Amino acid sequence: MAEINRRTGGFGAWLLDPKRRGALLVTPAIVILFVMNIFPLLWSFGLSFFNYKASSLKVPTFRGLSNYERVLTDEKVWERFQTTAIIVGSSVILQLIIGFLLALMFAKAFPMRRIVLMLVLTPMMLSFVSVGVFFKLFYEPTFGIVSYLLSAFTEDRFVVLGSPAGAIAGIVIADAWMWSPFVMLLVLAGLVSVPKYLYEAAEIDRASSLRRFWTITFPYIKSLLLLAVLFRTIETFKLFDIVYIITEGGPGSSTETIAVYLYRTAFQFFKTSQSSALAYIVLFIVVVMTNLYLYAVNRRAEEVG
Amino acid sequence: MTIELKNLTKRFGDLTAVDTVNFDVGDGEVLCLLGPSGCGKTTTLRMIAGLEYATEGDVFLNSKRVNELAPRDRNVAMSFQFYALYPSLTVAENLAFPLYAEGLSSSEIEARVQKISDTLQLGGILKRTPGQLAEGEKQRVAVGRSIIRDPTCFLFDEPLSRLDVQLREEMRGEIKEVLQDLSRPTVIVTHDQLEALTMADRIAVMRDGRVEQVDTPHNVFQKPTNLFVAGFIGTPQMNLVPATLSELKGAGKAEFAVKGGQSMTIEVDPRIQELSVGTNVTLGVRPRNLEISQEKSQDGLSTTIDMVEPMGAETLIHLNDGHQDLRLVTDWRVSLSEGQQVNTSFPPGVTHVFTDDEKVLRTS
Amino acid sequence: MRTFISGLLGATTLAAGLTGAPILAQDITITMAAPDWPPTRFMKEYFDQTYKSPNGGTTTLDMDFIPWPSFYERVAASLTSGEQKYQMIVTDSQWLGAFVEGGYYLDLTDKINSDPELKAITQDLHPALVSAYSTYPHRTRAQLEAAGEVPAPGVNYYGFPQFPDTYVTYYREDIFCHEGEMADFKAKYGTNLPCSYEDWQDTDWAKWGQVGEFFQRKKGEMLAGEKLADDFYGIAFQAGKGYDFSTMQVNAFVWQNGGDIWDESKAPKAQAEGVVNSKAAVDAFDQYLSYLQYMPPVAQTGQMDIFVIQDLYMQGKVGAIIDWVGLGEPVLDPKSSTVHDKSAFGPAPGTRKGDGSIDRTGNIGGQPFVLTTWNSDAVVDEALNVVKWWLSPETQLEATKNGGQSGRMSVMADPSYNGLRPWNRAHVEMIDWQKDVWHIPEFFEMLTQQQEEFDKAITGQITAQEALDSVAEFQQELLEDGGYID
Amino acid sequence: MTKRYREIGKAGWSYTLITSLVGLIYFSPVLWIILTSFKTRTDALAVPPKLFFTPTLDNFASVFYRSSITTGTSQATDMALYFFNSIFIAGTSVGLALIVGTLAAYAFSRYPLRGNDTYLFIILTTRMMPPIVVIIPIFLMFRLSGLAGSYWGIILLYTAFNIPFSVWLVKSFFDELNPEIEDAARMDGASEGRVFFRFCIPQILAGLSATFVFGLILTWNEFLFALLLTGVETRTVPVAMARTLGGEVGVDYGLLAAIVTLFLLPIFFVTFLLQNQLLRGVTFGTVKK
Repeated sequence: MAEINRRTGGFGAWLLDPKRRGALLVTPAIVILFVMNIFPLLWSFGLSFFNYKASSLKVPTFRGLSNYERVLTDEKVWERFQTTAIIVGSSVILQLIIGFLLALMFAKAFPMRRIVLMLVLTPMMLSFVSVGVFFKLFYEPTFGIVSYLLSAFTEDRFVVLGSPAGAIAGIVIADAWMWSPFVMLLVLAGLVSVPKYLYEAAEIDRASSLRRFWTITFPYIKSLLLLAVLFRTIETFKLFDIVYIITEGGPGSSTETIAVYLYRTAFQFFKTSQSSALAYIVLFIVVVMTNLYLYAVNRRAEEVG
Repeated sequence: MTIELKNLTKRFGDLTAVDTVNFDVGDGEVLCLLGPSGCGKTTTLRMIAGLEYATEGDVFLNSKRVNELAPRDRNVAMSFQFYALYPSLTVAENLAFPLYAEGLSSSEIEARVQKISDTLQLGGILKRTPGQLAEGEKQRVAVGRSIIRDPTCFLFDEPLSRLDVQLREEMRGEIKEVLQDLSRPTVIVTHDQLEALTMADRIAVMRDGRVEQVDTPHNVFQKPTNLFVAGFIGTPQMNLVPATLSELKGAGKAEFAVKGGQSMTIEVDPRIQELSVGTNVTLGVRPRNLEISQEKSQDGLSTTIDMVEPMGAETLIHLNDGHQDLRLVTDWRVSLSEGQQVNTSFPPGVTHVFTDDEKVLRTS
Repeated sequence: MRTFISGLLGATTLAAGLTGAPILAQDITITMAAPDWPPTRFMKEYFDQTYKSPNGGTTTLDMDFIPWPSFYERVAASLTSGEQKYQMIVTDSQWLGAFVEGGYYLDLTDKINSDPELKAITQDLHPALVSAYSTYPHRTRAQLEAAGEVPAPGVNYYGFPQFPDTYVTYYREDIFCHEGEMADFKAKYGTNLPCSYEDWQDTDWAKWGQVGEFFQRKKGEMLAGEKLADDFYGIAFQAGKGYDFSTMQVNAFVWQNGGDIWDESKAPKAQAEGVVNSKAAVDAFDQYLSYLQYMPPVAQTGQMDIFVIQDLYMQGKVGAIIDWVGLGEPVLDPKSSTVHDKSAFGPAPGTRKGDGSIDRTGNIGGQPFVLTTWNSDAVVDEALNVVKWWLSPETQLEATKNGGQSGRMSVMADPSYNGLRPWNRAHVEMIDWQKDVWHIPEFFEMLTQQQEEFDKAITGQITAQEALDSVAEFQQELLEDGGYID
Repeated sequence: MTKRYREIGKAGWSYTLITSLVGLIYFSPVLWIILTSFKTRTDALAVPPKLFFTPTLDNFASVFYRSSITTGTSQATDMALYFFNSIFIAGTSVGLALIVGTLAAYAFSRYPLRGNDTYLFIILTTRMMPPIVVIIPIFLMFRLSGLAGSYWGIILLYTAFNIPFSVWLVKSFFDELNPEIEDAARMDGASEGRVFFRFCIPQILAGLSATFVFGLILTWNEFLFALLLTGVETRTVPVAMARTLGGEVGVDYGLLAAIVTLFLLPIFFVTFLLQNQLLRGVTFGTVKK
């Protein structure tokens, strides 16, 4: 752009004159986003007010808010929201704990640190599908490793996915194993930013490790932990592959999350309008979370400033 | 309580930051580590504190070898160059922080905090956090956090370096007064010689990891043991004139020839006799000791005035004889102007003689 | 009728690839959507090797192989998007309703009536297959046979069999024919351990339970004269939550016990309430559940699908399983199976009737293939030539040699047929007993709800009665809304 | 013997021992997958799990070649093409998103428009969308516009996925640069373009590479849209992977493991190279220098 400006002089200069430059720089991004995202969003939002079924040729009729009303009064939906909340809650908490401990471990500089760090970062690079498939194999009572390792203690084979609680645990462990390193990265960035002389002062003041953590380390990573919570909650809310592959929502419907239910209504029952309505309710919840997320980011900026 | 360093050395790979340092600090004594940046003074301090461990040599606190001990086991109080105040705690909490380790009851802690905040006038800002304090206030809280304790010794790393001149003046007095009634050895690291001269009972001048001289402020000023200490201490800087001994005239008298042909006979330390004629030496004389004589005199050089720098009560005059420069400080009332011919004279007993190994010739 | 949905995310898709080039008089390209596995890969390879178009031009069969787990998504997405990419589609029999009413599958009734060769082929197809794979609205086999002529008047025909599939018994010949085990079994139960094919023809569910109980062996115990390195189980059949992995087996029990599912061929009169959860149906489902206790522990997870029991059998953990013929090949492959030389195949067990005979009614599997509605006449005619080529006896026999099956009664009756694959004899015997589950567009909703309820029963969260009551109630309401029950 | 006091923040080899033990335990599932890629099906499912086995390369071979049913000769599966597609599509889309995102970020940071924050918020919301919501409309849009099955279709879609992060991350880096440097450059007569390319960009190269790695990790395994919107020639590896999940046998663990192992190498290599930047990039630049 700059080169153009120099050569064309007139037109280029007009284009790049400060008042319009901001808008000009933003346009390519906005155009791609609009074409790819916003149009489909509006299309399906409109859809949620009709009773369109993708598989039938009947002309869709306007249904107003009845789709939303139907979804909100559907007791199955609330049951799925509850399951999703349990899975999201336990997974995020587990990710926080593991991520935090890993970050503490990596906070020190030690030989071969980069290699060990790579070992921990690899799970994030796998596809949800492959993690789901292999963890299901690990949990399998006959072939899996878990039951083999536990066979010393349990009289007969330990069936991880046999009970609703076990199934939820299976999903949470797989998801947490994959994404705890992300939380670790966030916390590690916080730990690395703590000035070293503060720790030296604490050593001089003979502070106990707990007091040292509470006074120096924690303030620096507090809002980063919050960022991790919000970010992982939003991503885990959309969790589909791991749940569908490991338990398919079973046993019964005890691990059927909103994403799985959304998939079924949209692509197995072809209730397109109803699934759009449900999807927008999910979107609304996610948008509320995004605001919390932004609020945390701003508070973080002031605090450290 | 005492601090003793025996052949203390610190190497970072093949760089020797501190090279066989030896000195002791008695109870209640204040010793300043003075030297240009990178001379190893802070590293030495950190080795006393235990934040760095010695490559060779030993640190004794209260005649107990502490090399292996972590800072927390040495019970030293240290204030840092950047104050190292805990950003999330208020001033009161910062002051109280070191006392938790001493197992005091909360009421005792409160009392101690109150006492320190009175002595350092922190009353108004006890509730604020470090982010809301001015430099001076931060500095006082940092000092307060050290002296509130009952440590084995006090260590200060450039306590005043971040203050403006006027505030520095004020704080120097305050700290000196506070340190007086604490019967603990204190080591202060600084690169500001004025700070060292005013606050220290003794000063250790350091260069490239070695201690050049440990002595009272007076002696370090008046009797520098080598060329470096002489040049480093005192502003404006001492005149250092390279010369060759041309004739010995008995007792302390001797004639020296300088670059450019002039020569002068001055009275120096009697040990000049030990030198043979023709050896090169460096003559050192403080600008305030150099005098102006009316007519050409035997014990000085004739020069012309290069530049005149009025400094308020005194005036600094830059002189030049075409080959070397001299600095002379006179009373402000003496009227002199550039280009004027001036004859200098080196009064007896003020000129130091440094041999070519930079050592001073002096009958101790 | 056994697409496997591993539930990879997916909705309508748009597989590009149809070149818009104008079709010359003679050269025709037929794009066919097909699941990616041996029976369809054979069809493509054999087509390239042997097919000669009767109209002289060169016909290319462009087969878009789609992995089984995402097959339904890709096909459903392609159809509902109006992409009109495929001329022929290998489809599941239950999708007929959804995609016929969607206006995507071509009604071939007139073509069959007007083409004697096609008519002859249709007459030679096993009536159970015609009923399940071709008719929509669905007509049962009995109704077709009652009509007396083929094609039956007033019935619409859509598909031809690409791969007929039934479930048979895979069993460990070395264990079931071991003297020691046979003697112990006879001593304990007074009946003999089913060793030969004929023994399995005489095996009912009671003996199936006994085999299950008899072969529960812990690691270290003896089995057929050898010390066991791992736990061993006698029996297993499908009890999974995915796709149709419990409905297929439960239907067999229900039909054999005199019960029934909602009968779409008698809509709108047939009811769901009272039929689906009749006493006969509930007892049948209880019987199904009762055998789970003898099966490998994975049954408790409610995810013991057709692939899990195949693996358990191939790794030598289970004595006998009831599984689709289509999954037979890997069992004979030494690289993937430890029992490739110790396996034999028999008919699936059934319910013993008053007269001592065994009722083996079961649910048909496999896939028909259909034509789509947006093809020019030239393409339709050429596609029908391909159908004739596929259903010709030579092709059918060659297919059966390579892991396929034939739907033609004459080919099945060929003396060499049973020898082509070790399970052919059992398959041919089972074909006669086949019925199919619903075909109406609401198929998926009914199946998913039923699978979820069955899964709760399998994992012991609810009883058989509660499960079937909730299925009946759901279907009654759904079918009344859809106008299938008045 | 008193504890040999270590300098704060540093640790020696004994510490490495502990951390590598924890690292290996965390890495063990991946290690198991890599091991499985060298196993036959029986070895993969063997009980007790086999650590020592005769490795076979069949799985890696069958990633690229498959024997025909009738003749047994091996035909090439176009997996090599799919690998190229994955690298090309992910690389181009993340790169494009970075370029476009950086320009927008510069505008948001240096020339804030009225309601700057609302634009940023809207951009971020598009990323927070559950993908299921937009499948059908995007699908129809692609069909109407002929983008279906083309490289450009899927690339533009992935670019749209990556723009929100690129804009957010890069804006935070620009915010942290102190504007005086740019003003100084302007004083010396540098044109806007020179200021941008010669002064701003070089200072945030670390952040840009972090954003690139971050985007790559998120795009590399995308399955849903790749399954639905890529044609036979433009298909990516995650879609081809689905073949191993069911067919005549259940999950072909060996083959899946082989594909996963091969598919892990490019992203592992890039992340290893840009590891330090990733640390900084991931915190949205909220950590002050």
